[in-house]
Amino acid sequence: MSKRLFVKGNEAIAMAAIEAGCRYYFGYPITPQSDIPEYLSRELPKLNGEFIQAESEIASINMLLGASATGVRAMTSSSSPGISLKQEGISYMAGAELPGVIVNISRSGPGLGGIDASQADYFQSVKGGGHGGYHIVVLAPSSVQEMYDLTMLAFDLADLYRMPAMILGDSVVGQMKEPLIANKRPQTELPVKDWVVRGKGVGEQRVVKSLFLGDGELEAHNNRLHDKYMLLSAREARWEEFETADAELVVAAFGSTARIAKTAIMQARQEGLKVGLLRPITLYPFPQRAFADLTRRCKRILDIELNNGQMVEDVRLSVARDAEVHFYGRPPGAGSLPTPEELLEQIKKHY
Amino acid sequence: MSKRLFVKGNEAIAMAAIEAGCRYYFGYPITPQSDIPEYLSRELPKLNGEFIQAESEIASINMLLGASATGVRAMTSSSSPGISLKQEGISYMAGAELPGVIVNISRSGPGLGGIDASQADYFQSVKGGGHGGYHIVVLAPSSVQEMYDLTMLAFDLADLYRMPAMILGDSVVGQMKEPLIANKRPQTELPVKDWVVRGKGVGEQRVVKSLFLGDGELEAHNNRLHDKYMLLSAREARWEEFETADAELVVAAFGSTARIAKTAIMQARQEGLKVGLLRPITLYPFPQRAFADLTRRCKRILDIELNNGQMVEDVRLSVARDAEVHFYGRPPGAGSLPTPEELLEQIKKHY
Amino acid sequence: MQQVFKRPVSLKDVQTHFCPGCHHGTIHRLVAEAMDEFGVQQRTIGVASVGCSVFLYGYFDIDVVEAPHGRAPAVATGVKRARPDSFVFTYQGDGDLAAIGTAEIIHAANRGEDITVIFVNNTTYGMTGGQMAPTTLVGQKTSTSPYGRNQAKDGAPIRMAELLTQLEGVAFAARVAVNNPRNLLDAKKQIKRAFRYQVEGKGFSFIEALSACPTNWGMNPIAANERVGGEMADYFKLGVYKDTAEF
Amino acid sequence: MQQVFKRPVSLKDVQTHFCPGCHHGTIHRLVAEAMDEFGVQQRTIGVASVGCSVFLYGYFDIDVVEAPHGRAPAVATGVKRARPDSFVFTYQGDGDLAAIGTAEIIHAANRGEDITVIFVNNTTYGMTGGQMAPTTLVGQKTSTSPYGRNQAKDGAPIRMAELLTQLEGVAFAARVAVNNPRNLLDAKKQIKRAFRYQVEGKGFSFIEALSACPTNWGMNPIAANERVGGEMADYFKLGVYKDTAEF
Amino acid sequence: MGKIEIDELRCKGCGLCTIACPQKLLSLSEKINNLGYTPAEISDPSRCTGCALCAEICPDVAILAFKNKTVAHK
Amino acid sequence: MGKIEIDELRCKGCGLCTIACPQKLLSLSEKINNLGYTPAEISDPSRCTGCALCAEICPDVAILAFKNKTVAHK
Amino acid sequence: MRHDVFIAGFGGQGVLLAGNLLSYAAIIEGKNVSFFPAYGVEKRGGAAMCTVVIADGEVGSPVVGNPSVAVILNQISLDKYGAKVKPGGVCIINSSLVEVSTFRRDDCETILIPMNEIAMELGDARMVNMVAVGAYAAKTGAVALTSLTAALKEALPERNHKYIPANVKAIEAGAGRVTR
Amino acid sequence: MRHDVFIAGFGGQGVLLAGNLLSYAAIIEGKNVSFFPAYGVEKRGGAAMCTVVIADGEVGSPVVGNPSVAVILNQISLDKYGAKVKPGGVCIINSSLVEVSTFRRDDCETILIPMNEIAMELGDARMVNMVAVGAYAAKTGAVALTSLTAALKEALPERNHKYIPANVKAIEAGAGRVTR
Ligand SMILES: Cc1ncc(C[n+]2csc(CCOP(=O)(O)OP(=O)(O)O)c2C)c(N)n1
Ligand SMILES: Cc1ncc(C[n+]2csc(CCOP(=O)(O)OP(=O)(O)O)c2C)c(N)n1
Ligand code: SF4
Ligand code: SF4
Ligand code: SF4
Ligand code: SF4
Repeated sequence: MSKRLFVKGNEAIAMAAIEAGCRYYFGYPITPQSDIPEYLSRELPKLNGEFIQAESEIASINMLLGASATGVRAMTSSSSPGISLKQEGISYMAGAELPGVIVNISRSGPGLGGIDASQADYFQSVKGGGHGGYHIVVLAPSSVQEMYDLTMLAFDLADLYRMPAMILGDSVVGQMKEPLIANKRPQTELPVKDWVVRGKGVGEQRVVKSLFLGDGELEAHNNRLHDKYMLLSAREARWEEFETADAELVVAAFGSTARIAKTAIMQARQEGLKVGLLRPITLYPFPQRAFADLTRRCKRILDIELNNGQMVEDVRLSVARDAEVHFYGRPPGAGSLPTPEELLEQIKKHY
Repeated sequence: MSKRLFVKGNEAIAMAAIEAGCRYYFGYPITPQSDIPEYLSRELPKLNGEFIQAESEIASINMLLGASATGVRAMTSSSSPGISLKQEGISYMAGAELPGVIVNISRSGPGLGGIDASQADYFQSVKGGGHGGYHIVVLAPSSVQEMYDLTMLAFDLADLYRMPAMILGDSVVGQMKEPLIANKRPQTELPVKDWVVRGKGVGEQRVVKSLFLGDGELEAHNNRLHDKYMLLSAREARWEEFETADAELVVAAFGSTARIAKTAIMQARQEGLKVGLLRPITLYPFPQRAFADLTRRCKRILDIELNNGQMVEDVRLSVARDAEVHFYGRPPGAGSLPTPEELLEQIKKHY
Repeated sequence: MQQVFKRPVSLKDVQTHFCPGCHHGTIHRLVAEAMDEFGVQQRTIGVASVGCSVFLYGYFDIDVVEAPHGRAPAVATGVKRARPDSFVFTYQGDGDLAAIGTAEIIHAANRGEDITVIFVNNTTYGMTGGQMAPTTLVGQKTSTSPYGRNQAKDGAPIRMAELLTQLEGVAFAARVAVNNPRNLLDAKKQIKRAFRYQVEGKGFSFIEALSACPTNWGMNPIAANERVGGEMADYFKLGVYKDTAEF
Repeated sequence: MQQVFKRPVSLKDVQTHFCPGCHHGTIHRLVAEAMDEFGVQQRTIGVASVGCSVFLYGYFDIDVVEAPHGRAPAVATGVKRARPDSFVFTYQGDGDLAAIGTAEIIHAANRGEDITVIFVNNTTYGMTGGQMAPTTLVGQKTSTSPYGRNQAKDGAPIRMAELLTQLEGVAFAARVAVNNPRNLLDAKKQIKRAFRYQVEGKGFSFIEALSACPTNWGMNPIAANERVGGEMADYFKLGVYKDTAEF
Repeated sequence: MGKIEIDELRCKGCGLCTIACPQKLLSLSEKINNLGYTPAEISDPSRCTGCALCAEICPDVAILAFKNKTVAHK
Repeated sequence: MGKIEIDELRCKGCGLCTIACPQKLLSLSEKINNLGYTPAEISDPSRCTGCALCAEICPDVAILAFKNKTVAHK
Repeated sequence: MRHDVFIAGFGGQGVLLAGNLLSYAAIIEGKNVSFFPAYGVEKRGGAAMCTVVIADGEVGSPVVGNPSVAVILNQISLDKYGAKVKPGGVCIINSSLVEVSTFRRDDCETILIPMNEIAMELGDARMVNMVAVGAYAAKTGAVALTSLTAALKEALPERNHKYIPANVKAIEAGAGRVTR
Repeated sequence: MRHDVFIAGFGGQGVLLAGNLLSYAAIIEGKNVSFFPAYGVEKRGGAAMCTVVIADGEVGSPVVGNPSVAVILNQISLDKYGAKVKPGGVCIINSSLVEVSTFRRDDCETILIPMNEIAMELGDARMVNMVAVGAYAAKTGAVALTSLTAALKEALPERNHKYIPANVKAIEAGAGRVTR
């Protein structure tokens, strides 16, 4: 076993970005993710990379767009209000089929809200907070190790599918420290980036754009994007199942909530309740099949989120017709993180 | 019958805003909605109102926030990319419970895309494109008359529920001209705005904000917002039913698409097919009950949108468990508006 | 004995959350004094920005609207246009005004909105933990410029008072400091003058106040206070940059 | 006979979508000539903005990235930092650069990004149908200033060349026009000088080109052309505002 | 001494060349091209000096200019 | 001639008053207040002129100042 | 009854005014109408086009795939819209500017009217649109000619009301060229 | 086994270092651990707090509602967290600074240790956190004292390694105050 480091979730993301070959970072400070730019402002210069603290989140996402158009691996990070500001840029990147990793260590809202852990940006992330009906890859780590591993995966998926990829975390997974094995970047076969701008030289002109004005052109483009999303969905959905084999009630939860729920499930098992966990790791593509398959047998789902009900819609859209989907949500804010004890109670209530 | 004017959809919105008592407009030019600011730049000065062409969409939404905090009726308008830029501000307004009308005459995307009619901003509008899990009222007019009437309704709902309200249209309903009866502003009983900033005088300090840092404060605030959304949902869902009484297949469509579908349905009826239309007028709150009720009898829904499938999720979440929901979408772009003939074909396919 | 110094009426009698030696407190008080002086408290609408001064409403006994980060000038524009009879000011940090809010301050100033802007320049992002600001001095180490601000990559610190002075809409602009009694008394004077512009409807007035952030500079309050009068004031020269009205 | 005027190699041999008498065409050509002169076409990455010049890629035979409205300087920053060996320029209208993109141009300029910015000032939003721009002259009627720009409400037209000159990161700034042969030949010279700054790695260079928009000014091309040299150049003075390098 | 070639399909009839020509040789014709524009024409080609100012000012690069034995003007 | 009152609960012990006082009468005490700060104290109250500069510079309005029969300093 | 029509030509030929006039006439008759212009990028390059739908009851779709009638004022428009007319429909074509020899629609009625010449004869080439509308109304009966002439007051700005009589003549001239 | 603990005090009392040290010790023992600090606004006003969960298998929730143990270094922390300890749990309290007379938890074991005095005696008041960790480890057996001392090298920055022997003493002194 390689050495286990002891690392903060946010720093794990920064470390993984470097391991994944990312040398360009553009960001604007915001709690609770500032550890990421702080780490990279120290490390990137040593690696001949570029760290820019931009004038805003909007500038950051557009610097990312520019850097990504040249073919390099690049990243930005922010938290909820800042991510809202990036929505136009994300839509442009999706439209121009640009890879690029966006980290949202989300906080509680709406508006200025607070800085506590929240999952209320689920819809924004997976349904497209920006205009025009696109999708981006959305990964939801629930441990420091996953903060690291999924960041590397985000870079790979972004390059493989030529689309932005988001890490959606919160202050629980961002601020906590856990043992980390700093895995090497996976050996992924990546497509050649034959679309990047580089100065045409004696070759063909290349244009990175999302404007399509010819008759039928934009529709065809959108249909191609849609096909890509379907492919992504078929190939890349990831999830974790825990004690589902004999479960009579399965908890659906992602990220930090899934961690809290896990303890509650262990407690329930100790009390003899057959409870399991289905944790989506990719929020987009959503693991629909996993829910469909599971609910062919287990008909009771308890969806738990740090919001007033968002992922639960995707769960409902995925389960077997005769499955019951219950919801328990804690909208976020100071002092509002649910405890395992509290979730155990909910489990018992719906068991 | 009062005089029928002949008016462009966008202008109907501007006229209705004035009739509704709106005297403050803040916007930034963008096709295909510029008729709105152009109209208001002519008319508001005559009424002692203020028209500001702001430096950006972000400035516009924040001017709206400021004006609205003082209690006046105020509006902004834009189109898809500009609406993406407003997401942070919308989230702040929702968080601070500020009324205010936002018009999105949406265009095709993602990114720069094109300027043709699109319904791909459905998710952004109804699920909250901004951060933090809020909702806003979303109204989808499908005629010039509705552009007018629903704009007045938007101002009323915004004031009644202290939340932003959006008119979601596109270039079909925005650019077309139709007869319009310039109805008077409805006599709605509106709550006193006892929360507005006005200079405290000798009274209590008032603060308009979305920051809540005390233990449990933000959660309580979110729960209150949620209750409000539930109330809104119970009271304000609006829809149109057309020929649904005996229908064996019901088309679900909103806005411009519903108009196109209506002709297709009339054609289908002529051919003896029992087809109806259920047109959500409020996209948020979504007319869930209407779909639930209808599908107790009619088990076949064909959802049609100018995108690759968005409202269809809300339809699926609303219908009876044993209803079949089919989808036909044309992602938007130049030359990609579906024709009634084309939709008739789809109706026959799924009938 | 007569009381020669008292808490201004417009300033609530509460403990602030500011760190020891933070000049935000002093600047708050001077603003409250100016409010008292002109008797505008009752018709004031303050616009709070996002930064260490976000709790404006907790300290000033006035109506307050909270703006998203950087957008206070736009919010203030909406407020003032809708309520021209009110006294409207924004209070913004250097991240807020000189970075994310650049477009909003420039255009509110250019339109000559009849508002007063209090700009607190402490060469760093206080609230978020001391990252580099557009005003961070060359060579200054911050949590995102660990090797010191590098002019070749990060640019030179931006001088907002001078920049805004270029815009015709700006009626009054001054840079002040509160690090010693002399500067402080001058700051008091300029803040009052800035208020007077709005009170008499003479247009957009702007105060840039140099401010210490001992916490994020990693200095004790006295050393931080000295830095304000030292390298900060050397680069950000104090003075009145524009003063268009005769009173 | 020798050909004394020909189409620059970097400019594609196609019909443009510009209206008759629109100076965008002329400015495009001058930029292409500068590209030819320095032999940078093959390593150029152009950044197109949103406005009448959005089809940059249709006219220049170079690699192009399209930026969201106003964000070209940020996109160019990303491009140039990732590919420091490329020649990067943005081409932006006055709505794009002086309104929505204010923060991006100011900060790219302040950082001294090693790029060239071509700023086309035609006192209006061309592509969207002639709305008021930050550069619209006082009294000028546009589709959103139907009674003429009102300085008291809308502010004075903003002079970007002068404003940017204030920033240390700006190495070169000039305002030019192409409305008559003399101005045009000077414009050609200044554009080349701006390019030279980047070619020799001497920092951020900025060209503001006054431009006619006959369509949205409601003028015929000749009258529009005259307006450029008349009231426009009266307010927006031509000249070199900053020139820091010796070549 | 000089000569110009006007591309009638590219010309949009803006008339800017007509005011640029120091010899006042250019004017807009009456005939309409395929895009509905009236292209410029030269009245007395023999008087053209090849100064190329018309070409320089043309926003549509619709004019090419030639001159006898002189160095190209740049 | 003068007098100051230091609010020990408000004082954060920043020490700015200690450098503002022309008479150098102020210093930080050893004792810790309820927030963990060491508040300022005046050593020789009789020498206080009531110039109020300590009060002016205090970021926390923790000092009130009084003076004999003079007009309030503003 | 439901009538739908494409009107297409150059910018400057008054296509949008023609559509507006037709719409006002329908309103005068108490009918419903929807007028949908092509805009923005579509109209770049100087093309102008609009769709008008007139109905006694609901107009339904403002968007029409295959109109029953197309009024074609220039060549490009014929090339673009000629093929879209519904089988059994009608093409009213400005033969002054349009070469119809290559247009093959045996399933449509083709009405050729030298609109420019007619307008010129009446004294103003800009009245091509009026000739066209007159022909359309007379051919289809979508609106009465009297409604059209009454509608001129609404469709034209005040300052152009002096041209109403001339326009009425042009409408009538157009109408005179078709038999229903 | 699963151990969870709250450690709370003033900023400056080394609460986060204590949590880190415990975590490193757990890692040295091959266990899993999760360390979750309060941050941002929560830590305003100089409060510091962290949660540490140590487990042989999966740690599960890093968030704990009712910890089995709370290590309380100052008064405010007792007021805030004392009531949260699980029935049957343990409160290890710094009696140098905390007044326990009003603290009523008959269902918990309360261990009072005058940590400031002990640390002072050992020569440095800043070692309060070490005394506390020592007591916690000895009381719960969550980690071995030897692991703690081994972990000091990881938890302390290089420049402070010279204080390791003193810290070890403090840990041992804390441990000496409890019986398991
Ligand atoms: C859109 C957005 N981006 C970032 C933040 C995070 N943030 C909060 S305050 C702040 C800046 C604080 O610095 P400054 O404006 O200089 O004020 P100070 O705290 O120094 O007084 C930032 C970046 C935010 N709240 N919203
Ligand atoms: C976010 C956003 N807002 C608005 C628009 C609409 N828009 C397109 S071009 C343009 C401005 C055009 O004016 P200018 O930059 O001056 O360039 P010109 O067309 O005059 O050359 C605007 C506002 C947009 N595309 N995106
Ligand atoms: S962090 Fe800096 S600016 Fe903020 S309160 Fe503390 S000293 Fe003041
Ligand atoms: S609208 Fe104006 S700027 Fe745009 S192409 Fe036409 S003349 Fe040029
Ligand atoms: S300048 Fe060019 S486009 Fe204009 S009239 Fe002359 S040749 Fe034609
Ligand atoms: S200036 Fe105020 S806060 Fe600072 S030490 Fe003196 S009395 Fe205390």
